[in-house]
Amino acid sequence: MTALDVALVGFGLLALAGALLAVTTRHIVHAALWLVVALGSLAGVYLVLGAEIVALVQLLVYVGAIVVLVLFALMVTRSPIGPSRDHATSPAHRGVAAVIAAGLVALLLAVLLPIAGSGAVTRQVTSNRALGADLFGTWAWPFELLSLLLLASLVAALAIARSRAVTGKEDA
Amino acid sequence: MIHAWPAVVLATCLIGIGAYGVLARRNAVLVLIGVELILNGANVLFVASGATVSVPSTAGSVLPLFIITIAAAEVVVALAVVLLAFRASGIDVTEKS
Amino acid sequence: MGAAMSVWEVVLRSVAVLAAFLVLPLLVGFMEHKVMAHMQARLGPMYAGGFHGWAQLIADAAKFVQKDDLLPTAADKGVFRLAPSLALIPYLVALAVVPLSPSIVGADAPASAVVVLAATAVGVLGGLMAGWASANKYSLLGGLRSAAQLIAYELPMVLAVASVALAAGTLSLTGIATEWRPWWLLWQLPAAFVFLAGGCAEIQRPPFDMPLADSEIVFGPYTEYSGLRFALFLLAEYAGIVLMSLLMSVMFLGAWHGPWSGPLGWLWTILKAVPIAFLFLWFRNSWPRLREDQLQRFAWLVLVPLALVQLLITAVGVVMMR
Amino acid sequence: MSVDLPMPKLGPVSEHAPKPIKVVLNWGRRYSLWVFNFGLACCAIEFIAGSASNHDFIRLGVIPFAPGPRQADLMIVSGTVTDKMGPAVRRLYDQMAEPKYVISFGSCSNSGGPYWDSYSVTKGVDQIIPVDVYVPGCPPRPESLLQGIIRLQEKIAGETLSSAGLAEKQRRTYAGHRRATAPEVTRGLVSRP
Repeated sequence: MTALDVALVGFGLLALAGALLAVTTRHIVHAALWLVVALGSLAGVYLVLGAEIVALVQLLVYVGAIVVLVLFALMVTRSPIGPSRDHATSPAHRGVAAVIAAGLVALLLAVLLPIAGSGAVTRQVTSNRALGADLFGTWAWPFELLSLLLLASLVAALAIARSRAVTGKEDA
Repeated sequence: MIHAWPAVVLATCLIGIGAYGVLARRNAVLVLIGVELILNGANVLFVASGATVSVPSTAGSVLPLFIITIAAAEVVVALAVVLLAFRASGIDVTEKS
Repeated sequence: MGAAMSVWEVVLRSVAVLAAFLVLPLLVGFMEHKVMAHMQARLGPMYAGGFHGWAQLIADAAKFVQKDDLLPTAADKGVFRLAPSLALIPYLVALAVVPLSPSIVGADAPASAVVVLAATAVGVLGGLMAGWASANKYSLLGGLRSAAQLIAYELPMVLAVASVALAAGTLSLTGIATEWRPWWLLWQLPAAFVFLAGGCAEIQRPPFDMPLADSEIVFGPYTEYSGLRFALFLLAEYAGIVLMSLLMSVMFLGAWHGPWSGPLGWLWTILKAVPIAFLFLWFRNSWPRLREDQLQRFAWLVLVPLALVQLLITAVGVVMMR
Repeated sequence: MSVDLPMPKLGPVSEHAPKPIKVVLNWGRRYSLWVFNFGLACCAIEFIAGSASNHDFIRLGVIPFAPGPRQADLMIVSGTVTDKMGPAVRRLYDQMAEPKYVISFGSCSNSGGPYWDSYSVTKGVDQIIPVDVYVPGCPPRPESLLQGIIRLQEKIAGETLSSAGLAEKQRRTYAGHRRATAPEVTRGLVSRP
């Protein structure tokens, strides 16, 4: 174990704990707040792995915008303080879900672990300059497509939120 | 120096937890949280492979940036749908109304 | 930086940043008292501490620590307790990477402009958590308003910062300030305007104080807070003014560029930040609050297009000069 | 609906502070009185005059920025308290965090004033909440308010605070010698004459 490994495992355990609580807690808003813990620790993981820009964008876009949107949606819809059993699934349902998830983890581990290898390797730090050059050089077309996607989703969100037809008689 | 396997285990577990969240939740927004965790698992895998390959490459950082952008677009549309659905009936994805 | 720093240097830097973080907001708060008073033909605090009431905010602090720390029965206790620190700490992190001169900086991160944006984006969560956890409908309304406002104003802010970063060819605040030339004042003027407006909305100062709106929804997310936790929110607000003024100074006003910038660079940075802080206080005293629809309209129809046009102008300028 | 209110207590610092620190704490309370104006009638106008340019009680550290009772230290009841308003006064007083002070501003809130024999007016706000300083006048001039504030500040400077003392103060100074909640001071309908 190297110092980087220790940092990685520390942030990783924190992220896993946050993620686990995010999918199991009965407090609806707490789920989103645990997601913040998970995403924040993942930013730490990225930092340890030498991807500084990814870590910062994770904080800026994921925690600053996506989670805020999720929290906004939770607050606008019904989300009481305290545990809520309205939307709870049955234990059998959860058991099946856990089995499927565990199977998925086992499958992925079986495939990925041999590829990862067990030896220590030199960490490649991505420099911001190289990243910028590649992003607007090699990846320019996907980048442009992505901006098109963002525009489309913006328009789509507006169109969906504006439409009153689905709500029927009641005017919201 | 760094080992690759802890990051791979982390990514796999994140994907597993996210899958559990998608399957076991009924509140639409909570399902979305599971999806976010799966996407993050993929991101960790990308960044980890970018950091541990022998040939320097920026793809390990570029692709996560793309995924984060796609996640933002996805969340915007999904939440618009959720709010509309909430206005119409309720927030339960399994509810028939 | 990094490995070259000794433990003592790290401790010293942290203490210096913490001291600045605790002192500068108090100075801005006191400035607000006096500026507001003189704009309204009053005197403002005069007795606390003797000379012109200089110790007014220290007296406030001494009072806040002894107030009863009320916890609403229906509140989500853990989240309610945690929210003030979550609102405050990101500003501390952001202040640590703002340079006062090429050598005076708490921690010189290579992408410090993004660090600052990310930190302020995380700080939003404090207000949201406070609004939801208070179990008070006014708090919840305030939390919703702040979420809507901050998402809307985040985008133009990022674009404005992208513009100067593009002009300087670096994401580091130190690098941006080093590359700065006086004619940027004109070249980057729209970005400076967008950043000023966006920053004002980010820290929820009037005229963008819809989330607090003390004449409509009591005090938004902070309605239920008393004592020390309320004081932490207040400190976060004034730390926000300090941070935004310093950022304006570093990114748009050329920070330490000026006569004798070698030894006195840090003084120039601060001197350029003071008028900006004054501007924030002036806004509060002279403008009414924007309504929610005006607020969104201003962000999406004025600031975002303006920031995009500025980005275009910057790109053309950079390409032509290369 | 009756609410069981907990006994008042102080913040963590002032409870266990040694004596020299307490002097500083008293000084802080003295000059940081965030005020909450319970304006009920014409006296409120004089209160506002007291905050404006000529008199400016902010000089004394009485800061009218408190948006609600939660953040306030000083409640100034200015105007006629009616029996119908009484529960609201009491409730807002209960919402304030300890240590808190009350100035009764004007004859009406001191004793009912010119409405001393009215069927609907509370004969003094001290029947509902403990009052620290009474300012006489109908209405008092803003200068009287400044004098009242200075008196209160002198009182605060000489105070020794403790949670037990606060509870004692509640018991002693409050008319009826007990703590009442808002519903308890609500009076039923007055029968038709």
